[in-house]
Amino acid sequence: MTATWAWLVLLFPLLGSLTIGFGFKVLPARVAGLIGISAIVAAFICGILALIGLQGEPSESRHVASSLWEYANVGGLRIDLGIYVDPLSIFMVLVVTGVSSLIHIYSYSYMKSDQGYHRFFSYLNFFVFSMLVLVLGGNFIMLIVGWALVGFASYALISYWYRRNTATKAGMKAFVINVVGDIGLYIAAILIFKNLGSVDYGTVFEKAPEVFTTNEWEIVAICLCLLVGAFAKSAQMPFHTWLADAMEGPTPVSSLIHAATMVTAGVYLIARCHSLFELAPTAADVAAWVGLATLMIAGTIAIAVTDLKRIIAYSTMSQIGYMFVGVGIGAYSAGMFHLMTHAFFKALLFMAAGSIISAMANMQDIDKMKGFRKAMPFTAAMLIIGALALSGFPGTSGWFSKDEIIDFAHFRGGMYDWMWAGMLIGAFMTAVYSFRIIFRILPGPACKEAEYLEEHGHVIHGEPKNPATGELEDTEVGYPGEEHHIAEQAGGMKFAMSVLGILALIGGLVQVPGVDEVITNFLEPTFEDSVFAHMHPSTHEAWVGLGEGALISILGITFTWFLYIRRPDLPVKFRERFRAVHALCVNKWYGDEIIDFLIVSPVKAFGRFCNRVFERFAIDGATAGVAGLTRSAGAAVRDMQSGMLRGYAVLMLFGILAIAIYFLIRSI
Amino acid sequence: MLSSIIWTPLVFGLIGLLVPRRFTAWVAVLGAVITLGLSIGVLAGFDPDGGMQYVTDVSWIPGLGVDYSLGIDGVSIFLVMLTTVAWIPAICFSAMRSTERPALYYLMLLAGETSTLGAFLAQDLLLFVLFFDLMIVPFYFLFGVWGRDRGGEDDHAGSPGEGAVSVQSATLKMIVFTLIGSLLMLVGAIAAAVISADGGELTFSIQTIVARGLPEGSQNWIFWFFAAAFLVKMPAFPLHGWMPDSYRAAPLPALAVFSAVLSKVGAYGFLRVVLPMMPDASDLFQTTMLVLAIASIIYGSAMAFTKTDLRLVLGFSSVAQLGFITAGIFAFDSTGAEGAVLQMVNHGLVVVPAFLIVAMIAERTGSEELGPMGGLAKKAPVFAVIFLIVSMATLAIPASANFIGEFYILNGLFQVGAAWAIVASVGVALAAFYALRMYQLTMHNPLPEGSDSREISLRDALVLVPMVGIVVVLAFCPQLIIHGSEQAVDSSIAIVREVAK
Amino acid sequence: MEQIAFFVGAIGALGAAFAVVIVKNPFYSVLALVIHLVFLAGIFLLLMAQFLAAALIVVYAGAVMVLYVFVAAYVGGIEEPKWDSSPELRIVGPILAVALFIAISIAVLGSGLSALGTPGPDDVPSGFGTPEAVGHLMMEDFLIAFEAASLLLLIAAVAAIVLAGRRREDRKKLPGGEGA
Amino acid sequence: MDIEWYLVLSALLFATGFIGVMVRRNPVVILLCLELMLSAGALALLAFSRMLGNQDGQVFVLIVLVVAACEVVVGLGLVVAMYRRRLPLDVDEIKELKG
Repeated sequence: MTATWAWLVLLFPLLGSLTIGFGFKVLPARVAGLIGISAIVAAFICGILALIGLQGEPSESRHVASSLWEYANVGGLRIDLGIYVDPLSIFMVLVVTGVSSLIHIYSYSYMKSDQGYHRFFSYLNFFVFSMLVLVLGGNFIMLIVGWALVGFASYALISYWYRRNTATKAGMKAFVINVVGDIGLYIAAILIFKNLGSVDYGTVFEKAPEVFTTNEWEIVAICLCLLVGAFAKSAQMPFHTWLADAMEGPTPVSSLIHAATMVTAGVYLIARCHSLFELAPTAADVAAWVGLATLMIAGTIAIAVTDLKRIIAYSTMSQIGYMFVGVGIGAYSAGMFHLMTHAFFKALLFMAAGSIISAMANMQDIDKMKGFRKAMPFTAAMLIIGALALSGFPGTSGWFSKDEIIDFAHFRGGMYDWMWAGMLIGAFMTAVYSFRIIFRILPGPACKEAEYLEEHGHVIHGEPKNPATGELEDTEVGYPGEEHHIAEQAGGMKFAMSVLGILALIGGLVQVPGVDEVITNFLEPTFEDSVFAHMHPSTHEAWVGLGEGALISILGITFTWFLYIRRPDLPVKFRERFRAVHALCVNKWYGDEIIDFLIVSPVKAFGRFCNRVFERFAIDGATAGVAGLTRSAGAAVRDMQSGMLRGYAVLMLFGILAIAIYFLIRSI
Repeated sequence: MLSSIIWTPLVFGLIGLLVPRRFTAWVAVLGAVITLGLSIGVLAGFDPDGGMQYVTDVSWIPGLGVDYSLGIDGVSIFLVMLTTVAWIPAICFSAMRSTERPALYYLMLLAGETSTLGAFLAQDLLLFVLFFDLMIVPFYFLFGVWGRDRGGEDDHAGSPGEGAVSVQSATLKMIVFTLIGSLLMLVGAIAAAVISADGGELTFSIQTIVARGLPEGSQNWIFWFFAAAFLVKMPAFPLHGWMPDSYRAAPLPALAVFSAVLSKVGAYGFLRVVLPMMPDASDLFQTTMLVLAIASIIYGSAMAFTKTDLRLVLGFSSVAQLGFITAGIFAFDSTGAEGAVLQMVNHGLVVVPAFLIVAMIAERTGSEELGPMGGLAKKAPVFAVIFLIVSMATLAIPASANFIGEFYILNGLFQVGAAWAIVASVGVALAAFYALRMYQLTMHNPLPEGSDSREISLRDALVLVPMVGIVVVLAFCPQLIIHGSEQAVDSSIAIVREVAK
Repeated sequence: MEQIAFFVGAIGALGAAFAVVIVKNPFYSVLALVIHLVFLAGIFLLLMAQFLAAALIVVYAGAVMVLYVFVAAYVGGIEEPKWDSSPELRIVGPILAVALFIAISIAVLGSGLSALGTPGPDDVPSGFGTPEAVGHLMMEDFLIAFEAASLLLLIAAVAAIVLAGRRREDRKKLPGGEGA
Repeated sequence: MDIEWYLVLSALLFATGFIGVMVRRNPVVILLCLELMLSAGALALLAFSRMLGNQDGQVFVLIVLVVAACEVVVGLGLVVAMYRRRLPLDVDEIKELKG
């Protein structure tokens, strides 16, 4: 029964996507939106039913594999169209469908005036379907399928406003980087098949400890290849450059795909393959260190940039860095816990940002925003809740989840103490950049857009401009419409944000050290084979950790307050003084340029070389050479063709004689 | 049964000469549809574990041991299906537009189908060579007569960015390259028959020659004679010199089937003739062939993303795809070879709609050059979605059958050596780039002046949608093809695997 | 008696043949060929080919050679120019011809056919070589070849008219020219 | 008289004719030399016919004569045409057919 519910979880979003897609000419826009929402809500309900079914099983057999048909099978490499349901996948299903439902409701209002309403919901439902394939897939090939389909959906939604050159470029970048990640997974799957003879989760995880010894190079290679995929999808170093550009997509997309769900797939992957990673501690350490590097670097960038959505995007990278550290060092349930709370507060932050951006007539620069506190009280409240949860303010969900990871690093000690220190610094930066947003946007005298909203009760009409380049927009096609909606006025948005706001505030209470450990207990069947399964910091240590986190967070918020409210001249001075550092951060540590220099330029140069030099000289040259050879051979024979009749007679005689002599000699 | 499949198209082509002008095209469509029906009939009665089936064997030139011998097995059946399927959209697409000298045009197209089917079905080496050579004749005329000069001074439509091409020189290049290959293959075929007979009764039957075997020394040179013909036909790097010009000059419907099906004859030849007949040489030259294949992948992909002419993008992407197929075959692994067969069918199914879409794009923008295009999706969502599906299948996105093919090929390559698979997978990443670039630069971005964004017409949709439908169905169940061909593929590579051990 | 006749015929035929090749004036060459044909007809008789001997004299030496005479007279007795573009042929040609002769002789004499050394069987059927016998063969066994040959002759006649006949545009250009 | 003699005579006549073809440049004379070679061939045929006591050879000779006549007709037609066009009657000068 559980499997049936799980299949239904997959079916509804697919059906929704197809119905909207095929019916785009027939269905009224409202109906399409409602179909989209109900498909996801239905999937969420099926997810809950599957959860109930699964919880009915005894703890040691709490996993179900189910297969529809044989997808492909050659030479022992058998691939089933199958799913694998266990607490981990159900956890992900619930997070994905739950957050998606809210974001669909939000989009229903937010995208109201958009010209591609059907397309948007069709893509969005398709994304949810793909994401569910990713988390439910029963073998590595299904994982790859889901992995690539979410990449595709992400591409389609990033370049959703396809008349913008910037959007299409960003989509391309995201897609290609993700394909590189896919290739990592291909090779990992091939290696797994070669060594273990199967790609099914059940068989693989069971046989891996028998086949591999710890840190054998092959298992390390497998894990590193998996990590390539994970890094690419989760925008970790050095594959991080696409995520900021992905903000070209509509805000609900950023909220759903590029914050709450898809980008956390890498974390899910490591958690799913934890039994492989525990056989390759080196690879697990790589994951953790890369996560740490990303969280710190992304933090510095988030402090420097001024584009509202990009600040949140870098904060996403940074938070995923925490999750990577978590699952890298063995704090699986903590990592998954942070994944969940992050989905709540990050989706909330993006939604609030979307509301503000529409009020700004699609402007995203925080330098131009000011004084929205009075104009948009609801949005302001939600923004503050999001920022508090993000910075780990005591009591909020982020406080519990983030500090659980940080604490676990300290608990493992040794080399991991360095990570602990790094993560504390990161936490401080988190507080700084989240409240930088708050203190720049909300207080102070209202900017003209906020004033207009306050006076007229609706948002200002701006020139249709591309927020990234400032170019005037082509309004005829794929145009977002005269106005987006703001949370103050649209019921759907208000509802979605309220729910998320509540969850961001109290969502952490499900996992309070020493009180209730719902997540850990729920996920236990999945992670029980882990060596870290029964290693926990004691309740006392955990509370000490939470105390440290609270301190850092409050310090950070106070520091930011001092910087932006008390002495607003200081940031400018800092910027002047440390021009180089600021340039480094604003330019994203030159990640784009480095990739461009190391990979894109050489490939392009190779292409040019092929085209201009090789093709022209070697291939055409060879062709011309063959032609020339034929021609000169022709010329040689042509000279014999003198037109001299008597010459021909002589030649003929030579021929006759040669043949005659040949036969005469043979007859001897 | 197989004879009727082979000759039906030609018969209808000839009937087309007799009927009034306005019916010619529809007679051709009817012929192609009947051929498809016949091949479906064969497929329905096909037994995946039955080896060679529907065998026809009539003595033809008894003095030389040449038989009119036909047969079908798990590999050829799907290629025959691909052929009969692929020709229908090409002919329908032409039928909906006016063509000069229609009777001759459709006769040539259908003659091309006849000879291609003959090559896939022939079980006699000389018959195979004959059909292989005959294939090029109708296409020579199709390209030469209905093609046109491109990229001249005032030729905005012909992508001047890629330089000028004249029909004569393009077709001449093609015919010279192909003929050199074919003649070498003819010599190789005769040599194979004579040497394997070893003074005994001369026969060209492929099965008999395989059973008799060839001495190792002779295998080595006969191998290259065959390989030359097949590599040129594919085309593979560095024998693709004829491809860019011919592709640019050719009429698109003919080019669609040419690129989709004829290139597969080369790969099919490796699987049917070269591996079983020359196992020692295949084993000896495995590394060389793999290097060529990988070079095709990398080079084709690199060219595909620098070219601005849509036809060339597709053409070089074919070079890369055929590189994958060759690599899969020469991995001597059942997953690799099966992946190659799957990929042959997939690539054929994708290329036909791709070229027809190029034709439709050219009708809208008046150009086939990527630079000045864009924004066509504006009023044509259905058209854009069809193209999107085709592009995604081209780049072998997981969940398409192309992905399964590519994955199996990579897996096969990995069994030979990890480095092969890793280098080949670079091609996967590059494919993502060029396929998406092609889609984006035509469908997305602002719509330039003078371009006409217009929804696909119902008739064109009727041509494209079934093809796309097949691609989608296969995406859900590639096992359909794998199951049917597995046994035949295994027996094709069985001998060479023995040797390789 | 037979030998004498052969040698006379052979020497005459050969001598006339050399004359054809050597004589400068084509008109004399034609006459030499007529003489050659007469001697050859004699040798034909020795080989019991009475009908062919007659045909050779009547059709060949008579009709065909008249044609040659007409043409030679029409185009005039043109002397060959002194300058020869490839004088080496004057030496190479005869040497090659001698080599050819030797090759043919070796081929014929070395073939090991025992009948070569005999004058041929005596018991030839009665009427060997008579018009009646040849006519029977021609009309019975070789009818198709005969018809083909006659067709060829017809075609050749038409071809000659087309080739030698004056073209219309020539006629227009040269209205006063010689009639065709 | 043995058949050998006839055959050798035929070979001699053939070689003589060939010399003429190679050495002479007047088309009329070359045609005459071709006649010589044909008659040599006819002689050989007759000799074999006599040797075998079979008259088929005689029919062949008759056909050869017909073919020779045709050749003469066409050849002389060419000569006349050349003369009409004021072309030099020298085969070395008539070489427009060169490659």
